[in-house]
Amino acid sequence: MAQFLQVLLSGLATGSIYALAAIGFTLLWQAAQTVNFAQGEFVMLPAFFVLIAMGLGLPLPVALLVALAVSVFVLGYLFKRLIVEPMKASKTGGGLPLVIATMSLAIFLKEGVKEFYGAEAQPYPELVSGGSWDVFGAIVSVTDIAHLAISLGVVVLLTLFLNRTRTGRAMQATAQNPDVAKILGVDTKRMVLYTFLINAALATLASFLITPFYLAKFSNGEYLGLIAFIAAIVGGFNQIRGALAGGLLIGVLDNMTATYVTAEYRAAVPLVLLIVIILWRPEGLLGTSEGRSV
Amino acid sequence: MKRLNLIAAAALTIMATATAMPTGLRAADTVSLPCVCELSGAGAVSGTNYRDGAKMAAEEINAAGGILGKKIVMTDYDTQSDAQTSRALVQKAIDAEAYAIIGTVYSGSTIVNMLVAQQNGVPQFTGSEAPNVTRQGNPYIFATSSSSAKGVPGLTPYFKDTLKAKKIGVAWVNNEFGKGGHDVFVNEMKGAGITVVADVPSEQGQADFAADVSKIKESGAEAVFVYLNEEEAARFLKEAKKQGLKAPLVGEVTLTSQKVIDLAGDAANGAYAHVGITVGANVPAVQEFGKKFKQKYSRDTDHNGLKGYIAVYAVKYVTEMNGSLDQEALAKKLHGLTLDVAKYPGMLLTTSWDKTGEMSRESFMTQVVDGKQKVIGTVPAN
Amino acid sequence: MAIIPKWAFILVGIVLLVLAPIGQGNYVALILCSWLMYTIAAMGLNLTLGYAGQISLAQGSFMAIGAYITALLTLSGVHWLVAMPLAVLGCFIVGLLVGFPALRVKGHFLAFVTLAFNTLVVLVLRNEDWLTGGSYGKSNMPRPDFWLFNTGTKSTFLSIPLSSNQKMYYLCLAVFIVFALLMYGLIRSPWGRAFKGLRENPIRAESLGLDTRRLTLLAFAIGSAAGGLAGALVSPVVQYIEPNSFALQHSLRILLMVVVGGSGFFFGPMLGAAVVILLPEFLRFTEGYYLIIYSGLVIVLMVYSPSGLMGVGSRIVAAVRPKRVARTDMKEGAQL
Amino acid sequence: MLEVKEVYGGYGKVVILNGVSFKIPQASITTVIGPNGAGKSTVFKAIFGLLDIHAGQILLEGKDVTRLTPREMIGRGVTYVPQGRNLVPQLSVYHNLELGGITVKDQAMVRDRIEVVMDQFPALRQHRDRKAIELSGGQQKQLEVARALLLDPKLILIDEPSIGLSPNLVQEVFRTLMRLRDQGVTILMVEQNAKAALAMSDYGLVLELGQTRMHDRAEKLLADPRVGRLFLGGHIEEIQ
Repeated sequence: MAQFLQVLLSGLATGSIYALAAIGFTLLWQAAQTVNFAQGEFVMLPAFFVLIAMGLGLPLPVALLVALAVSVFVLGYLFKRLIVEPMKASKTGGGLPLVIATMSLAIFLKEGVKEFYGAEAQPYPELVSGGSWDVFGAIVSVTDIAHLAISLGVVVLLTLFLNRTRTGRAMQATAQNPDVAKILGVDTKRMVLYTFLINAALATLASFLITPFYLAKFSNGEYLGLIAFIAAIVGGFNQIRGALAGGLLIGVLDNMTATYVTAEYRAAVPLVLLIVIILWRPEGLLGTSEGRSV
Repeated sequence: MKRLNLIAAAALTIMATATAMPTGLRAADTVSLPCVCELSGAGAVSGTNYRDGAKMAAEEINAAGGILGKKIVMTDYDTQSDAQTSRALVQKAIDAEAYAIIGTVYSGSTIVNMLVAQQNGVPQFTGSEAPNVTRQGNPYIFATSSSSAKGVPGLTPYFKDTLKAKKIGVAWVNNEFGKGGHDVFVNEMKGAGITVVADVPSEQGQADFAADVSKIKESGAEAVFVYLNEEEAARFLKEAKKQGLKAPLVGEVTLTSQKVIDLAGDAANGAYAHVGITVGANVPAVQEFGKKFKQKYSRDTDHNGLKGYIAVYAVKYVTEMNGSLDQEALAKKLHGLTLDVAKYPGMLLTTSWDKTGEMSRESFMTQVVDGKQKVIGTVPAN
Repeated sequence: MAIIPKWAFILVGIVLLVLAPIGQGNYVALILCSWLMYTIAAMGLNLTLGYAGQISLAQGSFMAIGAYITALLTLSGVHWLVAMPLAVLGCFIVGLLVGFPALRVKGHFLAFVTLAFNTLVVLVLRNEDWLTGGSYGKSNMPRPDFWLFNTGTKSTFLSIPLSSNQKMYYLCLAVFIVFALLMYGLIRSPWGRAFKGLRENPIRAESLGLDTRRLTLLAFAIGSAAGGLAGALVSPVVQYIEPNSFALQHSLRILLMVVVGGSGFFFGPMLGAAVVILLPEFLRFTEGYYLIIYSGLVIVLMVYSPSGLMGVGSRIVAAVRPKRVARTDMKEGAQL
Repeated sequence: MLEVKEVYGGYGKVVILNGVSFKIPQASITTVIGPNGAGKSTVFKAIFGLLDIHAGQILLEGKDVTRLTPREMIGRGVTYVPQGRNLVPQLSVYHNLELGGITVKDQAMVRDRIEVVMDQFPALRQHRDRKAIELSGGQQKQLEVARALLLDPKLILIDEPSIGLSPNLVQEVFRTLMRLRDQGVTILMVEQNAKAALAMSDYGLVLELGQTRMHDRAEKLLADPRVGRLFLGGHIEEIQ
């Protein structure tokens, strides 16, 4: 029982961070039909901005803010402006070539960090630290709880923003029916830009939360990107709560499998889940088949 | 469009032919010791340290007159941590008249490319520690540190007599490096009458060790053997601390390395490891090496730097013993040879090779105390 | 340009390919081998992607299946000439099994399913040691002996010394030429035209009575079989296989070859494979930076010419002959 | 009220409009008819700023509005209801209506207008908080028209309002449009169901190959045998 609880809670804490990356992934897909294969690297990179900022002598909170600003600019604005926008504008660029471009971007970011910062894993400061509690025999750290709370809080805020504000609803309109959004006078370009900025901010937050465990390393994005991708599809590609559920589910399932079923095949579980979902319910667990379909 | 296709095809055939430019011939007054290493990709840290250690040795030797009066030329070949690339590069290095190959560090790569060196009769000094590298009956392969087949048995008396463990857990990384160590370890425990109660493989690059630690904790293991790469070891230590795992954690080589200590912070305190050679060893020559390395490259090295360093010195000493640049003689001479550090200071420690190319020398038991690796005992060469 | 017939280009190409490794070292022969092997795998993927319009991210795993089947058979004494067709057939069948359910659902789902499939294959290869040797892999596969032409040993031919690697190159070249001819025949056949119709206008293809799902499945399975053929060559050329050499990133690499070369162009994969395999050789002097430069170049290429290098070529042709300017943007505009 | 003068335009280099010209008076309904590919919908896009205009001029109440953006056209009192699905499926009826006023800063005004519009379409008030996707086809079209009316426009461009609706609902939509005309709104409409549309229109406009072929009172066009043969498909059946 204690073990079950332990594994469950740890899985939820990790899963909540996967969810952040998965939500960004989903948003980009909805608003710009961009399957971002560099999503994992988008989570890897901001941690290095923090390390660079701290290397310049800035205290941690300032370094975090600087990293957030730089990430939102580079991974949000520049990504859209320099890569996605020109490709979307051309006749054939939106589909496969964009996929290839984001895959190359993943290599570019990864190798760039390795060459200019270093190949070794770097220690990374914890955002939230503190003791731990004993919950019915399971050890739960304050950090775990904080992760879960921060991730859920962000999801709630984001949902509120999208549903309760005019800008949020204009973003939904842009994602669900861009042509109509345009003729209603919605500044669709700006809404798409907002989506890119939000995605970058979510990835940055995920980076801040997960790097203390992962440790800052150039190759961190490989696994994270894949998980974000799977979580988004499993949960439902066109739903924020779908991506949240997908992330949590994979976090928990991964740990449960390793504990009770097989450690050798733990990595297979999300993949099998992905295949089953695609064949059985392609719109995802919580996804809707209306609106944009994949 | 069809025409275009054809032109493109023709053009690239020419390009392919042009790539195939003959590589320059070796000038007769130098010794080529190419370094085929993991300079990029997942193994970049180990590979780069190995290369830089080797480079440092080569520069020292050249400054002192070279090998048999000939200067060492060391060319880098980056395997990108990919086995098939490494094979092609060893071939390339041999095409360019390599005297001996320095590298590779990844066991998965060495297993592949050592065949090429063997076919061409070129001695190879690998940084790999998987036992199956030296078990292939390849007369040209030489280890630069004890493989886990030698290192892990060194731990057995420690578990049996010092820790007096009856039940033991093992956490290992499920790749050729981890599997090698794991297999040797499980075998050793069986021989020593110790039960392995938790056998937990993990993925390379795995981030969440909650399940792994929890399984070991539940199993009631009295000690844990941790055979993981550095980052994973650090993550494991952090999770073990969080879950309050009380059993002593004992590793081979990596667990008490400076990198793991940096990454894991206080979670590393108390961890034990058996290390073949370490900059922290209480041996003046080794400490001197650590200082020189830091001065030259402004960073610390792990044991891979030491391995690359002694590889090049071994080539020098044995070649000069033979008196000629004869590859076959070099390989023959090394088998069963012991280089005494008193006579051959570049070896840093007295080192011997057996008939399979496996090496052996004095090794150390270490523990992390207050964020520093401390040598707590010496394990004699076996 | 029109004066020179196209078979002359092909003939010159083949002569150059035959001459390529002569007088070169073993390393060059190996690189050229891997260029041809990857070209075969990429041409297979090109059928799935460029002609049938489906993204597959599992070409690496089909190479793995082909390579392991060949390795296990040849290590147990079966001749390569027997093992190779079995490897190809095996991949064809697995391709059908994977493609059949995945193609029931539309869109990019084949891409997602194949992505997962690739990693699953790697996991199985690593964990089932009893069959595959686990993470140690399989090594020392024999190179085939064709009686008069034993690829496993050195010999001389017309007083030209041929190393074992060079002979393997000629084996790869022979397989490649036969394969390319078969592919060409396939694309020229009614089937091939149907594939093209499928990509350009699936709805129209359907209305013409083509069973689009069956055709796509067939294209995918044939593409997978080509991956198996490439794998059947990897086994004797590299003489060592292990699961990680066929991980997802290698599938991505093959995909990159197809797209960089220009998907849907017959010789595109050849060019793409050359860029992916040979370009690093040219960029080696940049040391650690070459992957950065390389990935940067691919991004620029994709942004500038989404249809790959072949697309750059046709742009240049279009610039020389302005009357061929395509009616661009029409498709996009019509969606409004 | 609206004047289109010799407009040439298309997408990029592809030319679809080849010098379209016409003028429509205030508070009238004009139906545009023509064969497929004649450029009917394209004219709407040209007016609403969704097309590259190569030459020509568009005047609204005497002022040049050529090449204004959709946002600016909305500001000038023009709304556009394109063909097909024009709703945001996952948003509620209320929020779909509200999007019609996205360009307006004054939120209180938009809220008031939503109430006014919902008075005109009681079904929408009834389903106020349901998702647009959950409405019936007729209700969806009502919602689109209602949204187009939100900002009290002077000119409505409406493309194929009858598609996918039952004959009863078509009549309902047409009645709505007539009511709007009586309130002083100018309506320009493309309609496949040309006969019924012309019957309720004031003017008719025949386009072919991106040019104006005929432009006259609707009843004259209805009576014209050429128009009947060419575009009012029903005639052929009658002949047979």
